[in-house]
Amino acid sequence: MELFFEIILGVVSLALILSFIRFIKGPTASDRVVALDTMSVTFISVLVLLGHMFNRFIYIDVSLVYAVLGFIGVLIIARYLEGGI
Amino acid sequence: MTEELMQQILKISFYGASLALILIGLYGVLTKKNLIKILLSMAIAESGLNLLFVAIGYIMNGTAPIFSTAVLDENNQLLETVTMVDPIPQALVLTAIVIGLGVTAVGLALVIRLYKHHNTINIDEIRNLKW
Amino acid sequence: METILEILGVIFISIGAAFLLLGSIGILRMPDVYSRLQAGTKASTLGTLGMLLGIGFFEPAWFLKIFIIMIFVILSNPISSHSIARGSCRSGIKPKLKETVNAYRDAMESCEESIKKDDK
Amino acid sequence: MNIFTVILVVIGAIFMIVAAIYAISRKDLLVATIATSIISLVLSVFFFILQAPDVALTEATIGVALTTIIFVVTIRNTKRHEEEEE
Repeated sequence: MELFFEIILGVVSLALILSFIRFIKGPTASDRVVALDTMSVTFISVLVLLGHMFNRFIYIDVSLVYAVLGFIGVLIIARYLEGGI
Repeated sequence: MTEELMQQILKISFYGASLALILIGLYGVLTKKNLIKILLSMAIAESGLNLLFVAIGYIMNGTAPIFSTAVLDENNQLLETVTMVDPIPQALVLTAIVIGLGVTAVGLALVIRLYKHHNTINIDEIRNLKW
Repeated sequence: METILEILGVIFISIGAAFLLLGSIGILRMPDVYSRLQAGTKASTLGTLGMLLGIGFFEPAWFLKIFIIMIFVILSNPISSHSIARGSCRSGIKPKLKETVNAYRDAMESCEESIKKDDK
Repeated sequence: MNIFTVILVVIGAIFMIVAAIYAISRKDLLVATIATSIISLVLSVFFFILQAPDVALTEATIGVALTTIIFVVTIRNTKRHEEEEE
């Protein structure tokens, strides 16, 4: 069962690499914001997975804070692109 | 791959990343002309410094401090000891992150005032001390 | 009972990881911003939900907190995707493929017409 | 510590260095702000792996949300693009 979680961590790391390549390549700023959003959603599942592998209940608070606050940065950049704030 | 090799790779990654961040931030502070870029480089260098402090206090296969519970048998004898990482760098870094946010916020407020007065944020063109 | 929960957890975690990987492949391969947004936010939302549900099956004591995280992901991810799409539409990025319907522009035009009528 | 955690750490270190170089070298300040946000994102996971969840919590709140907000507000009030140097 340990091996299963390690392989899942490898697959998720591959997903992170692909999103980061889009962040480097992306022609406009919107593409980069989309890549940032995908990476921050992927990191939520990485944090919960690592919390299960370290076997500590208190560690998933970090991922809770990510889920609550992580999208505010994306939201504010999108409002800037729109011309608002 | 053995345990020792993995530990070596981990140490090289943490220390290498933190040193690279500090050096890149220092380069940006020294060579860039734009004030916002200078503050951004300061934020990057500060992130590297925080990572260096926490990585120094890390002990291999330790667990987080304060939360740990001791493992006792029925006669209240200690069965096994729990390795903890060093809590002092974590407390220092916790303060340093918040202070860093304050420094960045005050610097950016000054940048906005400078822009409204001089109509530029290039440090070569802002020469006089008069506001 | 435990084996059933573990099998369910393995199935859900595998689905979640597969959707995360497919979403990232889509974000790399799609031609323009709007289709990248489809791949990047919808697939990764489903992937994260599946993964969280699988971990919740593995550790039943954590299920309440994981459920709260799932609710926040469901609430916050479509908001950010909608606002990115609106921002890139208003900053003047055209879709690469030929567009057949643009409901946002039609709504804006009808809104402006109604404002003009009110002014008259 | 297992092999895939080591791979995640190595990938994260490469992400941080590349994003830092990218943030320094771009002329568009909004892109530089997004790159700084990615640096804090990876840094938070590093603090998590280094067994410091409280520091990771603070870094997630401050680095991802607040720093981005104050930089974007400043860019909004000044100029978005850095001038070319003669």
